Amino acid sequence: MDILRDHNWVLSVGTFLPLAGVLVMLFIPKAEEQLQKAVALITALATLGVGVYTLTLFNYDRAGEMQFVAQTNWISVIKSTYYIGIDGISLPLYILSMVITVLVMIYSWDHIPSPGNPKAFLMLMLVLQTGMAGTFISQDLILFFVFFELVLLPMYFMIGVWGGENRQYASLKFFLYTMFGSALMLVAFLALFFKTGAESFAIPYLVENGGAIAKNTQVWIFAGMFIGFAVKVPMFPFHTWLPDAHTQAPTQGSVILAAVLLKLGTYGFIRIAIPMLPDAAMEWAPYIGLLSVIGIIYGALGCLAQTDMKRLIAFSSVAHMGFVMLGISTLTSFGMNAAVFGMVAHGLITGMLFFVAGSVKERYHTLEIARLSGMLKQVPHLAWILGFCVMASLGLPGLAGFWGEFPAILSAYSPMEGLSETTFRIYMVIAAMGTVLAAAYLLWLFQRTAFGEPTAEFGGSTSDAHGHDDHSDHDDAHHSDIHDVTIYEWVAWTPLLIGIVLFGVMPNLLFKLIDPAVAAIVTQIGG
Amino acid sequence: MLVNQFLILAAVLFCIGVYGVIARRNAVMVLMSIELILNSVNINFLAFALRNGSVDGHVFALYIIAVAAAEVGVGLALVLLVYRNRKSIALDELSEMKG
Amino acid sequence: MLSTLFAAADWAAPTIDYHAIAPEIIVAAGICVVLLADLFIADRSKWLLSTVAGFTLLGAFIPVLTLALSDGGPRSLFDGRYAIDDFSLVLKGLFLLSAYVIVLLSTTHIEEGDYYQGEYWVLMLSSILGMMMMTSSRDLISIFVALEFLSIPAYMLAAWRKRDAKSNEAGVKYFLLGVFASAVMLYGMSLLYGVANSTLLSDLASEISGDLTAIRVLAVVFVVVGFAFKVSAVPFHTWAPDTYEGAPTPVTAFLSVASKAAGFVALVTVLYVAVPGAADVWQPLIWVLAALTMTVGNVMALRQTNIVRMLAYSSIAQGGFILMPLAVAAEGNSSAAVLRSVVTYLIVYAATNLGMFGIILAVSRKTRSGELASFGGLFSYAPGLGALATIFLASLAGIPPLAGWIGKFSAFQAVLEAGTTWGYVLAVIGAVNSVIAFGYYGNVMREMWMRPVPNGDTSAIATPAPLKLALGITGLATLALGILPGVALHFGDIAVFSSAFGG
Amino acid sequence: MFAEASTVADKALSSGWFLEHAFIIPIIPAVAFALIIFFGKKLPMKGSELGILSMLASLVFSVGAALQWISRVNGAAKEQYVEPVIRSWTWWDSGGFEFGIGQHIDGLSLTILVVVAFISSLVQIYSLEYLRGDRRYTHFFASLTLFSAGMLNMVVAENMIQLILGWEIMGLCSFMLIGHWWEEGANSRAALKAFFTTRTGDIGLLVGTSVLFFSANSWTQENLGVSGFSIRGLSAWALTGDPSHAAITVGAVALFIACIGKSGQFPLHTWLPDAMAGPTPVSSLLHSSTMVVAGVFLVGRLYPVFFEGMNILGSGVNLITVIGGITIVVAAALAFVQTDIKKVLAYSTVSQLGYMMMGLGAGAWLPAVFHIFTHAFFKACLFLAAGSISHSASHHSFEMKKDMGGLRKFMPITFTTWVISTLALCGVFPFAGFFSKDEIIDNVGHNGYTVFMVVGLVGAFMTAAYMTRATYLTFFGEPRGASAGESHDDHGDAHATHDPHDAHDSHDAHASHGPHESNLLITVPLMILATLALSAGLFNATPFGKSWERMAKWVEPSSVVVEDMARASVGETRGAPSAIAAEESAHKDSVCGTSTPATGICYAPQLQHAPFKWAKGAMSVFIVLMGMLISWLISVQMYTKKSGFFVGLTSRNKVLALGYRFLVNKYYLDHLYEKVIVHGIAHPIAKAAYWVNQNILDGIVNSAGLVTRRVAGWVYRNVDQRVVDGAVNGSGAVARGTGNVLRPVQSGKVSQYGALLFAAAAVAGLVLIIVNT
Repeated sequence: MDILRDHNWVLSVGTFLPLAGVLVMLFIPKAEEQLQKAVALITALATLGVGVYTLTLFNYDRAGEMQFVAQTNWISVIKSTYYIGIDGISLPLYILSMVITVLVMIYSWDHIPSPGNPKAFLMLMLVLQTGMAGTFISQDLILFFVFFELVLLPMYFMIGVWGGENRQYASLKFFLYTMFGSALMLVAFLALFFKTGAESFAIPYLVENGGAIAKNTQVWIFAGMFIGFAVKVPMFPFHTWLPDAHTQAPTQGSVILAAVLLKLGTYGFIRIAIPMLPDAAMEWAPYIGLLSVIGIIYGALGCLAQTDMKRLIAFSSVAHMGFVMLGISTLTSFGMNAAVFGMVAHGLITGMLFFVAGSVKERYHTLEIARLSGMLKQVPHLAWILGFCVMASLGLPGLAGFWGEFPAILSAYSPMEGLSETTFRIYMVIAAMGTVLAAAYLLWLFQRTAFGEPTAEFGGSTSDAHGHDDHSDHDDAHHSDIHDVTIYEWVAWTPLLIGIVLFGVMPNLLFKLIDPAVAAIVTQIGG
Repeated sequence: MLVNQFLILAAVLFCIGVYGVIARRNAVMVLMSIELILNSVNINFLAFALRNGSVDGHVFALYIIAVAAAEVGVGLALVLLVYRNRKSIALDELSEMKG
Repeated sequence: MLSTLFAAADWAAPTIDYHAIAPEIIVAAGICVVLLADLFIADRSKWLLSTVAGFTLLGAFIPVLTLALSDGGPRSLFDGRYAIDDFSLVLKGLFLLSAYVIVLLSTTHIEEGDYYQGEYWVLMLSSILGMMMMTSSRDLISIFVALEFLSIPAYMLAAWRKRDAKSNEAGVKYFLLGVFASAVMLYGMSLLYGVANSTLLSDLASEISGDLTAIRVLAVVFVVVGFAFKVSAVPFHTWAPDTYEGAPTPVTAFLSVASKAAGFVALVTVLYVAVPGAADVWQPLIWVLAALTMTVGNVMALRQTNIVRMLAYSSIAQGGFILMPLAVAAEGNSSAAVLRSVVTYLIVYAATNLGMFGIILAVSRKTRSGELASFGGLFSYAPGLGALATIFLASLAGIPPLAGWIGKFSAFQAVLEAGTTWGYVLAVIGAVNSVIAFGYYGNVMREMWMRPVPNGDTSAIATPAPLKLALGITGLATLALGILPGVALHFGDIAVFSSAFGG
Repeated sequence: MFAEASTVADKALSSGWFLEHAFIIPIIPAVAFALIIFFGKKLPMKGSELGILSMLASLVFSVGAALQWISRVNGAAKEQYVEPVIRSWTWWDSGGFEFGIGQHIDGLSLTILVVVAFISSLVQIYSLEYLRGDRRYTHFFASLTLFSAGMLNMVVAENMIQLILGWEIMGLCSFMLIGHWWEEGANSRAALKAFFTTRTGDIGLLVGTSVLFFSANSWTQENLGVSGFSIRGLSAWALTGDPSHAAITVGAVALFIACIGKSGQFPLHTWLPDAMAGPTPVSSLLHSSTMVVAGVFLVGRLYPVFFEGMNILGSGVNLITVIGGITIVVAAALAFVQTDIKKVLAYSTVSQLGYMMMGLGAGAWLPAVFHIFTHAFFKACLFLAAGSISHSASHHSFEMKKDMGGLRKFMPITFTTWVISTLALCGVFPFAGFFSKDEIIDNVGHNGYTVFMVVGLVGAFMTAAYMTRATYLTFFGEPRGASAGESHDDHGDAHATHDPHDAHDSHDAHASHGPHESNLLITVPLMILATLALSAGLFNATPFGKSWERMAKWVEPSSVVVEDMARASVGETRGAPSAIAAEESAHKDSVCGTSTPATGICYAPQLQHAPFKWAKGAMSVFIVLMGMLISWLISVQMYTKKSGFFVGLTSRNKVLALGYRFLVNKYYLDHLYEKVIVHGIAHPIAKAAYWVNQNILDGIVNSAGLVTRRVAGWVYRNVDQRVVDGAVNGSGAVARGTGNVLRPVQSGKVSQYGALLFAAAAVAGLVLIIVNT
């Protein structure tokens, strides 16, 4: 264990460094906007640096075990400790959160949404970062809960203050929804705590002893956790906050929301709910699977019904997280690997899609699919990036999306023994159909927005049907807003694009990491 | 023994007092009804003290009397205050704040 | 002749542990000083009085500390009728500190108002004294006296603004209902005395148990009702919103924090020390009260437009959360956890709520309005206040990592520790309510962050030094207790009765 | 003992660098693609050179590998099973399953590799001229290269995952290529349709792969040490592991659905004609050797699986043959009524793919593969010829009736190559088509699928007919429309599609002087392909005796039991009692596919070849010629009415009265043909078929999308927004509502407060008293 405890400061530093940045920014006057941005960016970069250092220190041969474990007293009265550690499941998500924050900071450099005030905006983002990172490293339920909740307020304000027209409704909805879930989740945590003899809130301990609880008690406790996490994921009946939140949130908010926040829920399932309550998991798995496939189809239908680009992408998240949850619901290590991979992939791809949507909005001042057309002519690079992400998102082999989607479907063919095979095979077929629908709405989106001639309102002059190669240039003359990808955007996006390709071509980069950790968890459920 | 009669008397007084508090609209009358209740309490204490032959009841009664006096003082002061401002002590009119 | 009489009663002067009651003595002295000084000090230097009051409270805090550190163990005076145990010390400390904050909040407000200042401080201090006595009372008589001692000055404080009709109304309502409630409570006490033939709580404990005759039940119910009124538990809460709205804001802060806390102290004392045997009576009663209080308080708060009134309902709802664990206090071994959670909750609630009232005072200095809309765009022109207000509201809503969450958490923990079905149900009700609550807390945040400034007046807010200090203290406490919840929980943990079941 | 016997008999197999490194073949174009994307625009030839070079390189590699394979085969003993050259590396592993990537090189894959690399190179060279000046010249070559990379990767694939990878990449590129001129809504819609239809089929691919994987994995791991994705493993498992019939059937059917989608088989063929919206070189590549062949290739690749799963040879009929047969006829009928030359070719492709499928379904594995081989050449040639016409003669119109005709004198090379390829396609001896197509028909009949043999012959007849018609319309008669140098405006639509993308210089050239022969970049590929269309048949010229059957020797895997391991399990035999079966199947010459050997492994099912009979050949050729002749006469009469000429002739010269009457009679005859046969029978049927096609099948495909969207809209509005979301917002309203209900309680009246207070106390007291005492 000592090996795993070496350098156990890195996690704490990586988690709380952003708060230091917040403190610094507190004392910088509001007017110094550039300085604010600089400090924020530097903080984020430093945090990422620590993250990379963690990567270098991480012992990949023992990815199945908790590493950099640190444990000190925190709330001794209620037997809760400051207990952190990281393993193959947490690591990718932990790093992902850091990367996303950095990219979002870069993007914010010239994209501070109205009503401005970068100071508050960036500070919130840093707090958010701490919350996200902390959630992934907590090894203590109470600590987990605190970090889990910590992300709420900043996101609430991000949506509510810097969001779109309907922001206040959306933000409140987002908040109440999540809070509802986490309140019941907390009750469930406590019940678990007492049912295991009120010894400790440490996750490993509870994983050890949770299985001993009587089955029907487990089912009830699981119900509480289920609601808490399912709201966050979001799973089918609890998803309605998502489209509103995403649509109204500023680009940066949507990106973080899609890339990391949604993962908190699925992560909770894998790390907490399922290993701690194996019997209940067995009971619930078919229903989780059912909700997942419903979500897959339902989300796809939702997408097809959308007229707003951003809202469409938001709904697609419902569908994609459906695949993730389907993988989890099989309770096999194969399925869970797929799920974790899916989380990362979805984080990269959908995050990227939201970036693009934001830039489109900034250029065209609308996301009405009907009004957009011929982007390939006016902003070729942007449109091609959109096309690329669309392809990735619909699960094209060779890009990251596929490795989350296909194995998940595959895994549904043979769920963990004890689960009804026929049920899950039906799920598999439905999910496979889901991939087609995904192709449908994504390509439909791409075809309508990127292909064709630019509409007249954005200077797509139909007069010169014979067209010239300098077409787009002479458009820019009329529409100064409509310009192609800027340098900031390139810098912010390239890493994501690279990641999508990299993990698509070499999925083992992740699977090697995830597999042992998942295996460790699956042994808990006797899989 | 006599205790029960005292208790019954106290109970009756208590009920009268409660009725007064609820039914009366005049602040002073309400105040007096409350005094009634307090006195019923005193009777209770004394009766029990008598039965149990312990001194605590007497002491308590004395305290209640003293405190009641203070309360009445404060109460009348407040009623006076209201009267000054509104030229009326009808409690129903004191419903500016509600909901 | 007297001496013979004394001899006959072989009366011995009780030995008084002056160290033990030093805090009370200091405060009493302070009262006299302020009272006298008020007569001789010229109007322009009346501010001295608040300073004196403040220092009195701080001074009284010193012996509390020394008592806490002295390893004499629990002390008791007047053969057990007045106990100085950890419970009382912790709460005395709490009362003194929150009173000090309230003094800070009041100072400017009172100075600027055109009413007598001396009385204000006298009344405030005496009410505090009553509360301190309450923490130590272990006898029906002393409890009663303490209760009246803290209540009567409060009635007058509520009606402080003499020429303001609202203030009068607040005072009268508070007074009449308060007295009525305490009368009912007294009736219950008389019955208790009748049954147990003693006013000493520990004696009651032995008597009130086993078979519960109607009279015992009635007695317990009436006593609980008396305190339920104090803690403004639904349906005995009706006075609270009106009084809070009408009373001067600092007084409201005082009522909603200190006097409510005193009510809980009394309630807990009686339940734990006097009638633990009657748990079958008061547990269901409190279960219902808690559920009602949380729910009604929240839903009523949702539709308020006056921020003070909204906070009144919010504090009612918070009271429901404090009550929640008491509904299972006697189940299994949960009593310790329940007591801990109550005290913890009182501590964090005091810090947070006082802070929020400080914000209201500061803002209303500019806007001269208690309407919710007056907070519009606060963050845009007073980011400091806005951020602080957000912290306080979030803490009230129980969002980590701010103090409020540990209060809610320990409440849930205690209620679940009992492991009874009713406990779980209550916990779920509480969980749902904690969500509803954010409805109106979030509403205020929305005003501050997302709504325009009313009539575009973005002139800065001048916050006087005492208010700044108060805000600083409470804000710091809110953050610290949230990030290191161990502190609050620790005090909650050590605050146990010297003589009680589970204690 | 048998094991020793076999090992003694077997010779060590030679190998070679190219064979061992065949996996590089797809990598080359993939890399080229990346280079083109990033640096293409800066290069002198806008990146096209990279594409062409990469294709030529992979062609060299493929040929090298092919030669080494041939020597490997020649080196092997008779009847020896020539192990494919398999290399595999772990790509990723998860949950105890390993996913490899590598190469599976044998006769089949090499055949396709060579063809693909070859055709792709030619097409790219051709495109140099054809797309000169196009705005997205570089993009075009990038997509084209990646497309080939995808196909090549699919062909070398060692396992299903890798195969799916290539499969999907092709789908993507087809989307990009068909939609190359996306300014036109029609093109982008066609692209969407193509991708979406094939993608629908891919459900089958995913499901089928999963099913097969989980049913086979344990067996393959245990017996061969490879995963259940491995093609070799699956083949062996299908023939040897006596799999559960349900599993393998489901798997095979699911996979076949994917093939239907990809290979444009009935009823998912409707995307193919629309795909003509793409530039001609794309159509040529897609329809000759790559995209649409993928489905056929998959069936051929996993033949044992389909063999067992579909019970090929086991029963008179199976899904594959049926689908294939229907496709042949339907597509041919449709081709008959097209006026767009590319659409004719498209439907003919569908029909030819039908032949391949039918062949595979009827156990004619080798002929089918051979047909892929030959078909690639002449179909590519035909498309390129069509392109050449539109490029140099008809101003980018493909309307035969409107814009072509009489072109043979303007563009002799195009004409010649077209005719050669047409003859090849029709299957006229000795052109390539004859050897392959006739083999299919022959073997189908020989294997007892008589009905389908007839279908095949009918198909042959129709093929001949519609190709002749197309040829006539294009090259004979008088020039019409654009070919006649008319102004462009009468077919502005064809313009709008194309004009913005061609450099104006080359375009104006047409305007100045009318139809002319295309330049070398176009004609040279045509000639090369024509040559092959003429000669490719000789690779497996069954008629000329065993020595000519090179394909059979090099490509077809021998179906012997390979004794490389001892298996305990004894499988049952179809029909015969199992004991005996086990007994005889233990012999080295035991029959794979018809029984499960007791020991050893089968990799390929036993298939017989029909002995070639000249009579049969002659008959089919005769049928074809009949078709041509009839169609020709009809065409003459239908499309160029010359009767006026005759009248004038007779009026000048009585000598020809006889001839005149003859002509007149003939005319009557033709009249009979035209009116009765064509308008009376052929046309209505074809028209009906076409109507069904456009309005029912295509309608279904198209309306599927529409319906889904409608449903989606409804669900979204009513379920999501009203029910689910409504519930949420409703709860909020309830909370507020409760507040209003409670409002009267807070009346502000002290007396009411007091009443409430005491009432509550009293009630509580009473209830608790009742409860507790």
